[in-house]
Amino acid sequence: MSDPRDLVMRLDRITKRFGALTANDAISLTLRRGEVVALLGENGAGKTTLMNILFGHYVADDGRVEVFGEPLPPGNPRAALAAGVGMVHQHFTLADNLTVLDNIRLGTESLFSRGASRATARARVEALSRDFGLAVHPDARVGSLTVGERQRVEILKALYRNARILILDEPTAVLTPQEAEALFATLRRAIAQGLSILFISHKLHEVMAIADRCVVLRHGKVVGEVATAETSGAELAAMMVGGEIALPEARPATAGKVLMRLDGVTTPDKGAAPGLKRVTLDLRAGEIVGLAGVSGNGQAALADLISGLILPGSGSVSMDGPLARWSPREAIRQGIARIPEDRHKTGTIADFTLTENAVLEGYWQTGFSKAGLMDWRAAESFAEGIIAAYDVRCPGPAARIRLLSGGNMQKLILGRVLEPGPKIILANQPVRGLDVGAIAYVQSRLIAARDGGAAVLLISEDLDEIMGLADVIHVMSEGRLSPGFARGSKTAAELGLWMAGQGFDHAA
Amino acid sequence: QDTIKIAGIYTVPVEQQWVSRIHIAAEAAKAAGGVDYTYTENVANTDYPRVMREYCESGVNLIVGEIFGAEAEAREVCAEYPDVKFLLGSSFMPDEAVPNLAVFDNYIQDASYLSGIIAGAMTQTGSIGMVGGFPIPEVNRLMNAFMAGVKETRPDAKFQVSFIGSWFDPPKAKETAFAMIDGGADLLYAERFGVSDAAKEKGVLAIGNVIDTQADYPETVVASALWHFEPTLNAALEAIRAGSFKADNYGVYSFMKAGGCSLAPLGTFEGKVPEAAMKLVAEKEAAIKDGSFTVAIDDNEPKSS
Amino acid sequence: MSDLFDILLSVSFWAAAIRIASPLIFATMGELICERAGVLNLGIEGIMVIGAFAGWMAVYLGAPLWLGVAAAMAAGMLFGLLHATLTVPFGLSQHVVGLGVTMLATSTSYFAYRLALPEVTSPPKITPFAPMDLPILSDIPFLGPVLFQQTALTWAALICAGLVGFVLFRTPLGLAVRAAGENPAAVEAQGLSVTGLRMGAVVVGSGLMAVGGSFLTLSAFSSFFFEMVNGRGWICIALVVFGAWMPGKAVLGALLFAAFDALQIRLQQTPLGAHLPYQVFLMAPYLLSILALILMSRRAEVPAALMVAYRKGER
Amino acid sequence: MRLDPIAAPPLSRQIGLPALALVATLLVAMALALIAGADPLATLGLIAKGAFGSKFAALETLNRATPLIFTGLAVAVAFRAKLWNIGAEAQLYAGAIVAVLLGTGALGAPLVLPVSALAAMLAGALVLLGPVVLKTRLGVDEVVTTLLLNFVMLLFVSYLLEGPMKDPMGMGWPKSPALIKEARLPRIVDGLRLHWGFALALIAAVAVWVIQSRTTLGFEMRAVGQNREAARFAGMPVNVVLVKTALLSGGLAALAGWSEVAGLKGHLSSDLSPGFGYTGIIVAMLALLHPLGVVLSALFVAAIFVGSDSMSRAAGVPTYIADMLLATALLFMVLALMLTRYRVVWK
Ligand SMILES: Nc1ncnc2c1ncn2[C@@H]1O[C@H](COP(=O)(O)OP(=O)(O)OP(=O)(O)O)[C@@H](O)[C@H]1O
Ligand SMILES: Nc1ncnc2c1ncn2[C@@H]1O[C@H](COP(=O)(O)OP(=O)(O)OP(=O)(O)O)[C@@H](O)[C@H]1O
Ligand SMILES: [Mg+2]
Ligand SMILES: [Mg+2]
Repeated sequence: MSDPRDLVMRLDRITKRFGALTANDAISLTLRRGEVVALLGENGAGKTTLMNILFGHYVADDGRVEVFGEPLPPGNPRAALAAGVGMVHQHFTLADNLTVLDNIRLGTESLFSRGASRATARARVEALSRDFGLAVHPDARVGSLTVGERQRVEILKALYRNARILILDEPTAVLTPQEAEALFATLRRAIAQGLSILFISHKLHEVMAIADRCVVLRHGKVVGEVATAETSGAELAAMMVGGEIALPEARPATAGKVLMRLDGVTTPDKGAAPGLKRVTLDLRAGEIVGLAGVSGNGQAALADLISGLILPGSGSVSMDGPLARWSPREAIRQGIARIPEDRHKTGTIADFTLTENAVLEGYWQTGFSKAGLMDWRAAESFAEGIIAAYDVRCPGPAARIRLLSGGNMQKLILGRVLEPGPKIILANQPVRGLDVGAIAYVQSRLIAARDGGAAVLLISEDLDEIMGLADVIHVMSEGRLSPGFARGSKTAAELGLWMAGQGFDHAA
Repeated sequence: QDTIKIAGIYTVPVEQQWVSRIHIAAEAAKAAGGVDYTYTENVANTDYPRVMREYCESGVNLIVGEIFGAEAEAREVCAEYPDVKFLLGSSFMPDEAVPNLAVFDNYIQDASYLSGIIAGAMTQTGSIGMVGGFPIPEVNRLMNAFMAGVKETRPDAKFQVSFIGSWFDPPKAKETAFAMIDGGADLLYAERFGVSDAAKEKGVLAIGNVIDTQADYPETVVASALWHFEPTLNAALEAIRAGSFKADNYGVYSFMKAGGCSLAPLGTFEGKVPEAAMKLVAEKEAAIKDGSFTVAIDDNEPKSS
Repeated sequence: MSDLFDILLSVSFWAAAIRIASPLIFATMGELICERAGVLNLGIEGIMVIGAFAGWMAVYLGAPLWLGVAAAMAAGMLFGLLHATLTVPFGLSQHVVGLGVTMLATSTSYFAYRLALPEVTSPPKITPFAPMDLPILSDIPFLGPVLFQQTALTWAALICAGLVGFVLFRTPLGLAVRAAGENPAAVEAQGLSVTGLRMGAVVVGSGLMAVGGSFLTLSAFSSFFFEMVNGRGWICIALVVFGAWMPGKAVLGALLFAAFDALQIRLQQTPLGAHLPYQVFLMAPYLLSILALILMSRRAEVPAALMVAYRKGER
Repeated sequence: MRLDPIAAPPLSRQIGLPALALVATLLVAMALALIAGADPLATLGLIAKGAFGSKFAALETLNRATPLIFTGLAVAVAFRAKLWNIGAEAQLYAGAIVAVLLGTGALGAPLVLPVSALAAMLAGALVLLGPVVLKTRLGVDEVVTTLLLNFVMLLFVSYLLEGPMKDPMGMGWPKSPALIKEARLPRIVDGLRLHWGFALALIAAVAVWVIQSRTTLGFEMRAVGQNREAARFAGMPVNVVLVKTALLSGGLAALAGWSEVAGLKGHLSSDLSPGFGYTGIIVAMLALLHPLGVVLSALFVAAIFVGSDSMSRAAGVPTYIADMLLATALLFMVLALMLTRYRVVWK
């Protein structure tokens, strides 16, 4: 184990500052042949920054990177690739309008050559797909792929270049549990072939399952390094946040009257994404309805419908009587709090300030504006209120929201939608990409809202999250909705069968 | 005697045919002595009054140029600088209230008419193509006189008329001329650069206008109606020297009588134009000069026939 | 109606269309390369002017015609380099830099022309490219004169379009350029230089635009005139969009536009011309382009990173 | 080379760099003068004199800035919402046409000025509305449609001036009849050309600033420009906002044409604008799309142009130097403004 020839990569006292902030503070780290190291830490701890330095996107202020004993020139992704480092970024780096094959070949051949024939390249990609279980069609447009498939393309990109070291930044954050399982299967094959893997994740059970060793960062410093076998999830979590985390505990609910009813609602399909197929669903005061299912099975349509973005094709939606008009604005007016799936693209405007983002959907209400004139003072004090009450860590309400970490962005959105005291809360993947501390915080807020009498619809691909939080669980498959199952009435395995599409025929 | 400082203000580059005649006359006056000449070209009409003022302030004695697109404002500037004389191309008449502004235009219909007589005699098909920039009076006037001349020798002549909507797009003028040749024209009236080139390439004839381009197209350009700005300018200079410059219409100095226009020498086409036509040209020229015949001035947009 | 058919069936009409299209094809290919790499090049109009000027000036000073084309290309590349430097590594607004380059290139051409030829009142001429009368080929009925009596520069335009298509879609370089216009981050993650690719594309594209401009002074006509480019550059911007960023379709678009133009010239002489003001005919190519754009719009795939500056290390 | 953002740029940088851009432009001016055989040292004084050297010169600079403020605002408003309106030139002419339609006797005082201004704005708005509806309904690229409409509009104006709108008393020259006295914007200083259109332009800039920073519409326009998807999700009527933006933008551009006709020319001709619509894009970008900045950048552009144009005559240099210097100043200035916020790091 301690044979120095095994050492494939060594980061030595890497330091990176962004203005006054030290994102990486003298971080040292090693990776051995065939080893899987997990890099853990809160949102904003400096994990991605470190990986970006290693790969050459950023230039460190201090420190050096060695790969296979050779120092890596700073700021040069080309050199990193040549040295056998492959990286799958937290936000994928694929060109949507190009094919899978083109994305993989990009940059692998001399620019001023004719290039290898398409057939040769394609054969190689197909062989790699087979060997590593990365099924994806080489001629498909990347834009038409699911998230899981895109990730396979990213990994293929690295393998195609014979990467010996694979860096994965939050690879499972956007994957379904099934896709994550498949990813791990792939990674195990890769390890067997001698690859070394450095990966970042907030999901501690995954870390426990696959990593050999864990390195924990806090505020840019290494605060701990342990062999996985010698630790536990709870211990890791404590190390990350520097203290114990109070996990939310869900008390049984007392459901009240129906606040929203979907009755036989059907919506049109949107490209590959199925619409709703005669869905009937009640949302009751004081109850969390959990919606489980593999992503891309109609959850988006349901969320869009409740958000006001689309109208039912047939069937009816009612809240205290049938809905006359339906639009995002109307949904807000009716007291629906909407936490969107993608906080970066849909939930916030990156270059707007926290204040502006705080009133993004309520600016037209009296209080924030009068006769078309904005009352910015009121808006700012609203934002300040959220910052204080929801513990949003930020430089202040005038900062651009781009500067916030995902968790803090999510807290602002939470405050924005919960402060008006909504009747219904639509929470679509509310904790995706957040660290354990932030997850616990968001979940406890949702439970508090339920206890205050709100109806909550929680959409998640994480079965553990659903089973832990929801009072009633529905499963979605190909746009169809299962009957509601009371908390604890179904095991994970049973729900998994529903998610695979079994049981619907009898129910219908 | 003091030198007279002339400033030219042109809204187009001095390569534009119309302006080039003024520019050449001014350069000639300068070369002849007693005159100083500077100019500024490509002045937008929006800026024209400002440029006039700047020159006035700089102490010039005479401003020449064109105010077709800035009449009202330009006249205001003239009124404000009574000591500076203005000789400007304009569609309007002189105004006693602005005694220091005299106007002119290229009234060369006489020469155009004569060139038309030759054209009528030279066309075989009787189909004539005419490519213009914009249908403005200066252009229309010459085209109409030319057409009247053609009718003298070829009463059944047909005309194809097109405007390309630009002063400076020879490729486009050339394409338009090509289309007319396709349409049967065997003689082109070259109001724009580019037309003679098309004629040359396709081996048909052309009649020049305002300037003489036969040297560039010896086999193509039969005759040209030339404008000479010298009489106009010289008359103005004399009036200034004599202290008698006043609101006046200098348009007449472009007439053939005054030597303001002429038919270019036939040059390479000497002897190739039918005798009868040349005789008619000589007759008409004499009649124009002695005043027994006047070519009608018609500023309306000519139409294809 | 029969007039229209006569025109559409005539050799000279189609020959004219190809002739009118030639400068547009060069410049459209140039713009297409820039936009494929993610840079909108509004310098095109001015770069065509400098191309028209530089090409003509070189020949006027005694260079052979092809050297004139090369001079045009070099001048275009120089202004392309200016555009690229400001928009790519510095990431300045592509709108403002493009218009600035147009203004600079245009005024530089005029300024230089006036300094070089201060005394001239009738622009001097050079001997331009002559139509290539290829034996046998030119004698093919209809197609012969339409295709084989064009100048060598027209042929160069068609070959250039083919070459651009080949490089963009069949070589690693083309793939990299296209990727730079789709997602610069993906390009960098694969170890390529976004800056290098984009700058290269803009420089080469600008060179082609300038060659398009030189077509006007070296083939379509024989002297340099101020304002002779007359909005052709802007048309090429439209043609790129019309062609959905595909070289083949863009060439078709250029031919279509040129055919409209050749058609309107001819229609003016039909009885229709007597009834409608000439401006209606001059408008037709623009209006029909808009119409065609509306019909095509749904299928176009805009390069995703077009007009998006990429600064390394910034998210 | 890498650019590092500067969190709080020091004042020295914010003033120093633009000043440096100006100095660099003047150096170019001297070099060009030298090439053209003029005295390089004299050029600097001549530029300043031409732009500000007298009351007349200063007012001429303001005068030339007036339409640029309007078109600059038009572009700034549209670009803020990521509506790429390259068609301010066409909208300008639409406004000019209306100024003539209503100003030649159709309406009398006191109605004519306000009514024709509003009608002009409406006309400009309608010209932009077409491309915007095509964009929102059919996804047709507005860069191209607005650009092409400039050519169409210019030909349309040419048709009007040679046809139905031709001045019967114009001696055949293609221009419109003159506006009646009541339809003219009065001059600010007797005898000099500056007119109340300039004051109107300043008012428009302040109004746009208030709209953008203080109103819900301004908030919506910015949101739609930054992130259309998030704006839609937040309940903003995205297409309605785009249409409103188009109305405002087209209306402002139209005011440029309207004020040139009503304030300066008194009639319409097809050379009313030497590209004010296109220069407006430059003005707007130079101002970083800030409405008050538009005023400054319009003055800057006007001063450089008027100053160097005047210098070209005094120094005997080809007049095209004015555009060269304007372009140079512009490129230096955008670069300098960017570098006030970023530091160049060579590695
Ligand atoms: N480009 C940048 N410019 C300025 N500051 C940055 C930049 N990138 C990162 N930072 C700062 O560095 C800190 C660490 O960011 P990093 O992306 O490494 O966090 P992370 O650990 O990957 O977080 P997460 O778990 O949310 O992915 C952030 O809090 C941020 O303030
Ligand atoms: N341009 C930037 N300037 C300063 N900080 C930045 C910038 N871009 C990103 N960051 C910082 O980098 C960190 C990571 O950014 P990233 O986009 O990965 O978000 P995240 O926290 O991982 O959120 P999510 O998990 O939702 O994607 C954030 O904490 C943010 O503060
Ligand atoms: Mg990260
Ligand atoms: Mg994250």
